[in-house]
Amino acid sequence: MPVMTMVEAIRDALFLEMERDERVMVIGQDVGRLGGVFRATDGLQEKFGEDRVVDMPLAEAVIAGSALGLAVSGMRPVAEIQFLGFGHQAFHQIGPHIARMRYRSQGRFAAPLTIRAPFGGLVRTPEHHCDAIEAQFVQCPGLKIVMPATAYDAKGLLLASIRDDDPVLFCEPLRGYRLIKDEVPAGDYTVELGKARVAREGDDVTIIAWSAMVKTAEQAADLLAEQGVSAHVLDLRCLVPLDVEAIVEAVERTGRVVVAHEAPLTAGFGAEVIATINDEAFYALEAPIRRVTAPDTPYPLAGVEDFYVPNAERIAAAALDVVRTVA
Amino acid sequence: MPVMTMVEAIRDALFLEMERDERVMVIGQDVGRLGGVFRATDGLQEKFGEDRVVDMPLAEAVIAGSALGLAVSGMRPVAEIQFLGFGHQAFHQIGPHIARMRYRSQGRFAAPLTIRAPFGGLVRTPEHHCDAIEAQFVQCPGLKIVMPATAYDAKGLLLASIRDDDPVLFCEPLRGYRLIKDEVPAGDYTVELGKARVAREGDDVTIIAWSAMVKTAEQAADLLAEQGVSAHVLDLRCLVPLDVEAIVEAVERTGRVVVAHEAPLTAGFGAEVIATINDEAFYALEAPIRRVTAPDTPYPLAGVEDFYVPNAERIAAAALDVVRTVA
Amino acid sequence: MVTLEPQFSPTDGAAEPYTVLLPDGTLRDGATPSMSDDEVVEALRLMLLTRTFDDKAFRMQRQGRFGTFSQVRGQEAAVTGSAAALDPRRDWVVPQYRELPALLRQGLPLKQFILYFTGNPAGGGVPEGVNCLPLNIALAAQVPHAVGLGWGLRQQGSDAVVITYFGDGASSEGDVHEALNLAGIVKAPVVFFLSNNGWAISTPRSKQSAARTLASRAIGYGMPGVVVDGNDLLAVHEVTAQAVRRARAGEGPTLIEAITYRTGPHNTADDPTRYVNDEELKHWQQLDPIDRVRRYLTARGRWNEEIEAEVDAQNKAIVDEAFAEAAAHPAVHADQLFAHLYHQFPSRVSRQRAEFAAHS
Amino acid sequence: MVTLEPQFSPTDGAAEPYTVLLPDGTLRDGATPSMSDDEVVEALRLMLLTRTFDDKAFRMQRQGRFGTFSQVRGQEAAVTGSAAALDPRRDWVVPQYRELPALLRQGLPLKQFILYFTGNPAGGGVPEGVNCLPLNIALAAQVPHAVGLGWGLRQQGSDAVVITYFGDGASSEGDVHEALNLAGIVKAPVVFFLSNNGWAISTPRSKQSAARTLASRAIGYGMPGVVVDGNDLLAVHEVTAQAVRRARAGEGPTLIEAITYRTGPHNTADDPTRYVNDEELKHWQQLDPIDRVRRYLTARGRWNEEIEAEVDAQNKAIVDEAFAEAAAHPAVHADQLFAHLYHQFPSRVSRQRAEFAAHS
Ligand SMILES: Cc1ncc(C[n+]2csc(CCOP(=O)(O)OP(=O)(O)O)c2C)c(N)n1
Ligand SMILES: Cc1ncc(C[n+]2csc(CCOP(=O)(O)OP(=O)(O)O)c2C)c(N)n1
Ligand SMILES: [Mg+2]
Ligand SMILES: [Mg+2]
Repeated sequence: MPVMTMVEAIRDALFLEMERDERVMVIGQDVGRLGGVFRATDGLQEKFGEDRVVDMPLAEAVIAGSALGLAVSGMRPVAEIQFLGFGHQAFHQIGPHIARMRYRSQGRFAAPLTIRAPFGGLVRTPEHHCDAIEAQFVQCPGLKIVMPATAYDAKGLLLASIRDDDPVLFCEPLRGYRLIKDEVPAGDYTVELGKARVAREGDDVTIIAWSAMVKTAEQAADLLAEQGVSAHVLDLRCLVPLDVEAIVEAVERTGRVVVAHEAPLTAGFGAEVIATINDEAFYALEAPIRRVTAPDTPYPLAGVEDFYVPNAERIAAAALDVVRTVA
Repeated sequence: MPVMTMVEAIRDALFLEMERDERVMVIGQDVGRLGGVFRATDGLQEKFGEDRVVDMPLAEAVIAGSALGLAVSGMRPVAEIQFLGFGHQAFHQIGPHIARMRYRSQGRFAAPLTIRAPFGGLVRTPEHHCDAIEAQFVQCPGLKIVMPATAYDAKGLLLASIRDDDPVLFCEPLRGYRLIKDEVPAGDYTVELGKARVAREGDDVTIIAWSAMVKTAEQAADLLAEQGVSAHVLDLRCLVPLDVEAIVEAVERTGRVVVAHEAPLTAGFGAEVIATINDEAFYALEAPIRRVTAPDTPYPLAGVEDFYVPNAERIAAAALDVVRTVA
Repeated sequence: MVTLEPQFSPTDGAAEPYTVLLPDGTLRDGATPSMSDDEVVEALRLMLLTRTFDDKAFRMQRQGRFGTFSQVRGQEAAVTGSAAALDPRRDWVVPQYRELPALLRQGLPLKQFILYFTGNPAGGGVPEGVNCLPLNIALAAQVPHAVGLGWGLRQQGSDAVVITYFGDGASSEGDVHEALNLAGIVKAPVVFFLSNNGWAISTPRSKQSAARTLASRAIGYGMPGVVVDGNDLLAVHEVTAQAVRRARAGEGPTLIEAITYRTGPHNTADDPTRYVNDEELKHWQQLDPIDRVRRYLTARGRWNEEIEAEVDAQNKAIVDEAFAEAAAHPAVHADQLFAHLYHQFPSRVSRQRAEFAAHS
Repeated sequence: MVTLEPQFSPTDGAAEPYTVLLPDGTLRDGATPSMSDDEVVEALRLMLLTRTFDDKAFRMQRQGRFGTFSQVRGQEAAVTGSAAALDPRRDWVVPQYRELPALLRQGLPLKQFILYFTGNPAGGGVPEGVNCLPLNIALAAQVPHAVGLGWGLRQQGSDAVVITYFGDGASSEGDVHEALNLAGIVKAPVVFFLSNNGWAISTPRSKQSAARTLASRAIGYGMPGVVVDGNDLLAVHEVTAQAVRRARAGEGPTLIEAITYRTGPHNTADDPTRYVNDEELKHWQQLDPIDRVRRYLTARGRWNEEIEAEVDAQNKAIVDEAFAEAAAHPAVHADQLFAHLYHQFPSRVSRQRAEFAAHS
């Protein structure tokens, strides 16, 4: 099977789906001639023309809002927000409108559209470009939120997202575009939305993560293995739908849990993971869950980002603490 | 002491502070001539003039964004967003700019401004007007979020917010404007930001809430009292700064906890409350915490809102469950 | 040093609104009506119907039997004249919330509108075949939707045109700018119909913008801009029909500003006596758009008191029946919190749905 | 039926940019320069300084010793000429990110700019007394800030003027619309300086808007709009000086569109060969704004090769020293994640701060 980087896998999915379904359009800033600032859409305009691959004006709200109109008209837009941090500019379109079109119109209209947006740090990008604001979008009922961690998943989840009849916010790990590489089948396949993935099996502690942080969790698992601790790594893949069953299973297996994310601690999605475990698997817990996250501060300038983003050592240290906790 | 409704208390605070500090301006849609759609700013323009009480164009982003500029210039703007649901339109100003001005400029500039916004349901308002999206703003480091539940607190917390050198999102419970009434001293006083309030003392179960839901929690406590259950009601007052100590104290006191909020379950601030308890008071828990919230659906049209918003019965039932849980 | 005067000056935005039908019901010199007498009669019936509805619904609201809503009172010609320029079978209406005549003409059952404002989620539904988007309360958010809709229809080979309505207040939102700009670029077949009714709740047009006219903004998006007397059914129809033709022919969007006036309160929760000037209100009441059409048709022998009485009786019956149908609609139930939210529900939401069903 | 042609047409937005200094370095017939020769020399030194900086910083970036940044290359006259119209002691600059000459003229130490782009949070700091807001990366968000700042200063009795810079790309954002509109209403003392450099990364101006000029949008906000040759230092200075005078006199804001060209890549991460047309680039390189001023001053006996060499040496020394100062700045440390975030820190954040201090 060919090995692809994540950005190649994403591009591959877009090619395939534009070929298969002529309702698919790709719109966004610099997605056409340039092929995207990270080349995720490279070659698409050449192949599918300027009508289907559209360089949009610099205006996130109308990129999202017109995507909704396109979807209502019968198209299947894949809209790129150049960086998730600029998703705030489109928030009033995404939460109250895109997510609710089906509901508000009592099923007459739908919003089968995908918003792609890269996020996350450690690649020395300017301010705002790295902000991990995924949790802010979780409370937008009607919206699904997809967070691939591997190239394989990026392709399969993106194909599933575009085909999904509900709107999807598809968040791509910026630093994974070139760094994440794995085997990706050539043709068509989908990965079901809402099914978590066991990235690594283990028995002593579960590390729950998503997107680029899964790799870091696996590195932490390596460190833990050196100390004789067997870590189970659960890649959520989607924040919505959340795979509650997979979480419960993992918690029951290990009794001890760490959640890791790139966003600040307070009100990060880690809080929901803990609350969900409290709801569904409280008695399986043998120790408090530990959150390993950024501090409650903005994503900083590049010079100090290495202090900010959780690394494998911090995750491993927290996991060790959790494992060693005696109630 | 005079009894005031919450909206009177808010107006009183605005009058006092505009009188005391001529840097204070009140800006927003319909805040001037009309005195606000809920009369929160009634009479201010007459008293302080059109320069200090300004009817703004219908544009939330520039209401927030120009408030930041005003604050940098040396003013102390109190900007009204007519309904918190339309805070999304200003999100990109509030999170990345207002909250970060001090940080980004390394302390050279600050954003001593207050954004007032009513929210919450059960008063038959149109769509979006009721959306309880407070949790979405929690992950904006640099911002404080204040949620008064009584008229007394509304006045004291608003005065404290306007005087605070950090930006504050001040969320007012729409249905409390006239329904919430209590004793409010006539002159100047402040209520410290970040200190929770014990709304009712009890020993069997703690109900944690904020804003209008505190009243509902107290009603639930009444219902519980009829069943011989003594409920402790903790009013968080602020989501940021969060009074972690008060939460720990309440959890340690009762060992059993219910969190109630008007927002949907998933990624609501209730999740953070549970996560905080997991972090800080895990071993004090004698049963899983219960969340009593709206379902994971949008705030609906008025005809079905009574099904949507948690009521005292639902909170009491959950509390009873928690109390009766035997580990 | 004073050589380089700005090329663009505020006064470049000034324009007299177009008129065809004068307040006294006669045609402006040299004007030919763009609507046949039959069409005008049809339009008048619709205008009267919505006024009948506005009156009844307002009374019902006062009795606690109807929700907060905004009347179209005073703006009937602007909404009706523009909607009359559409072909309801292929063209689309993307409304704000004050455009009942346009929705009715597109075929929306009045019952749906009533259900919506009695707070029944079913009221958000738009029957299959009716080319309207749901009402939009979050101001200006609908304008980008209209652009996408028009663009997408054209992309699929249709010659459909989309009209979107928004107020003078809504025009200040960033969404309108972004949408007009995109429409200019992709030549979206969209008519942007700005109902300048003088107010955004209590905020007068003069405080909404320093622009002489809002239609002058069209220049900055590379599209034509028109200012029209919004209380003049025929002028509104004519400029809209032209814009529709341009859009249908692939020549792109038009921005139309209709100068009209909200002669009622903003909505049933509003008290305009706090801010509306009496003189101004009286002035505009005298320019009532319905009276004008009545005079016109009367002079042409197509309207008289009998017809008026008959239409009034019919309209009352239509409105009563719609209220009756709405009242007969199945009662609201908790499952409506969930219905239609997803095509495929996340299991957690399905579980909540089952719990709610069990408890109510 | 064709009587009611739109009052506003796309072509109403067309305008020839103003020029004073022609590409060959001579003055346009009848033009008087608004800057003294001394001022022009000062401006040229500043333009050259930023070009020296751009070159060095670009090389450093390629060596991995400097961060991603955007050069001002090709746009030096637009930024310098406009900034030269300000009084740095009372007037304010609210930048996007491509306005180094304006920041330097206001008094920002070059070291700060370097620190920012080496990723040191300290680089965001603006020394007391320097009237600039921090760089702004989130496009257009700064434009509302500028309006509030100008409005607030006036409110406090100051006659200060605020200039804010934004690009042709940024001009499409809703924030710009909302800010221009508010400024028109409150007559904020703001100069909106739109640097139309032909590109927003790879998106050409022609795909950014169908408007003939972006300055024509001023009409729709009730303010004057000016289109100026952005590669003409003297024309830019003159129109900006006029706008500053108007603002200072309480006559309100102006929108200036400077037509210029980004002759380098968007930033150090960009590869413009994928989208920039060679001919077009060459055309604009021949219109280099620095060459033009050099010719002008040479003809006036105020510039020659010796002076150039001397200034170049001085500039190199200034830039080297600034880089050296930045390099000598205390190393970054984890506490910078927290510093200055709050006036009064929530205890939870203080605790995190202490934990981070303990672990690093
Ligand atoms: C984004 C947003 N902000 C604020 C409101 C509250 N609001 C409802 S109607 C209204 C005034 C609307 O004025 P205009 O657009 O002129 O429409 P009109 O009511 O005059 O028809 C306001 C401020 C809203 N619904 N949406
Ligand atoms: C709100 C926002 N959206 C997208 C981006 C990503 N981005 C950075 S620069 C740029 C182009 C800016 O073009 P323009 O405003 O013309 O300024 P220029 O770079 O040409 O000076 C884009 C799209 C951003 N920084 N902010
Ligand atoms: Mg209006
Ligand atoms: Mg540009």
